[in-house]
Amino acid sequence: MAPTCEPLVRVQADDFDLATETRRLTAGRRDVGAVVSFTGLCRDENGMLEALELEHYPGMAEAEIARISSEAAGRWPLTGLTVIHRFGKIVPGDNIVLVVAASSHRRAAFEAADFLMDFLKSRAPFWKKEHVRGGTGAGWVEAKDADLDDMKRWER
Amino acid sequence: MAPTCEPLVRVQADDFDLATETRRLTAGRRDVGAVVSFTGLCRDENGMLEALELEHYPGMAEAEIARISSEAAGRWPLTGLTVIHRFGKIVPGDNIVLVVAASSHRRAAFEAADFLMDFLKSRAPFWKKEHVRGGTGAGWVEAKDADLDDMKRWER
Amino acid sequence: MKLVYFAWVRERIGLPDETVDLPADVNTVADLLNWLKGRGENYGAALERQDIIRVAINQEHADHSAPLPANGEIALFPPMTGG
Amino acid sequence: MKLVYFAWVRERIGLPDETVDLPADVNTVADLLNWLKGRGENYGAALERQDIIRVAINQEHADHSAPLPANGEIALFPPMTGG
Repeated sequence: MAPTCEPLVRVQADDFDLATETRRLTAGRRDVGAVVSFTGLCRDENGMLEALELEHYPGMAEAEIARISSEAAGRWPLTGLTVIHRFGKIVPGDNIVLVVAASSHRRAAFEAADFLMDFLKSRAPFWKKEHVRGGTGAGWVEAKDADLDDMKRWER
Repeated sequence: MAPTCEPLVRVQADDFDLATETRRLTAGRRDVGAVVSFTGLCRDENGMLEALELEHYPGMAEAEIARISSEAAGRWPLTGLTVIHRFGKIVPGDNIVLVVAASSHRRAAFEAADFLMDFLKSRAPFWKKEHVRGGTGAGWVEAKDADLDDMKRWER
Repeated sequence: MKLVYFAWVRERIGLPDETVDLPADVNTVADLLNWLKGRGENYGAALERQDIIRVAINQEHADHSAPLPANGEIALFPPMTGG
Repeated sequence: MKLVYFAWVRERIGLPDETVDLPADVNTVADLLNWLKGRGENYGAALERQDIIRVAINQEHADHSAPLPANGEIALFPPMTGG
């Protein structure tokens, strides 16, 4: 299906602002009934994480997120869709990823945001390295089978 | 199950601020990995809507949203949950309802926010009256069977 | 017993709330709805589609088969359209 | 052919990218992985679990059975952990 909106995709080192990105999809409009946002943050599971280092494949990261976004905008009737993924060093509590999906109807906005996150996890070329407190080492985060299973929910 | 967090519930005439409410659930924390927000806005379906008037049952509105919120906080491992529902006159483009769910894991945050919205639609004592442009009349919005069906998705 | 009405139930009855003395044989929500319908055309119009009327007893949702409490607040209203 | 490496594939090989001349019998992604493994211990360590290595041809995901293009950019990397 042809995309129902023109998604905005950004891959950047800088932080993003949820309020600004939400306003961009709603300001001056009367046709938006539902906005769902997902913010993914850097979480410290055991009190030992100093920072995450996010490596990405420049060029392909933007292209792959744009492909996933266009598919979402073709599957659901959206009035707007924004996806921002950060790279570089990110400390616990800081933002990593933002998805904002707007639609006339709440189910479309929920499903599109959920779909985007599942596909970003398993298809967007980013890799997380954990830097542990006290400089005792760094290790690459392993991919989870659960994330692949989440993506399979959307097969049809 | 005992609630995993203390939900914040507000029923108010005033607008809310998404950024403020999100910050309240994340500031100074290192255990939040995912924040899902749902914003419901007043939508003008056919260019004729001047405003919605939202009537509510004071006391029961707060109590019923608190019951639904506690159930969500018992079903999913949440680190925070905020629900704000406005009443009074609301013009197209303005906010009606906000749900913000925070968790360590993205699926819990998505499902809790989705659940909250389905239950709010069908169980929170609010009624919408449409005021049509040019003052030619006002009519009560009819409840949709689809909303009841959405709620049944959560039976178990 | 205190009765409170909302949305088009309130508009058709013409009152936001009232306090009534219930006859001894009005024991359930369904009894109450039937009894109210006999009180005048406005009640008849408000409760015409009796099956879709929603009820709360002391601010909690209740079925039409629910027994009425000794005292408290009974609310009658249409299906909700919030969210 | 330009090869680019990411995450622990890059670290183990010790290079972010390189340009190579491929033998005539290296036609698919799987052929490329097998040929690279013969180039040294660093390649062997990077590509040891060959089945989990992900591949992109000109910035699009590709299977191990995919034919190599005449020219362009082949990327090798571990399963992704973004989002």
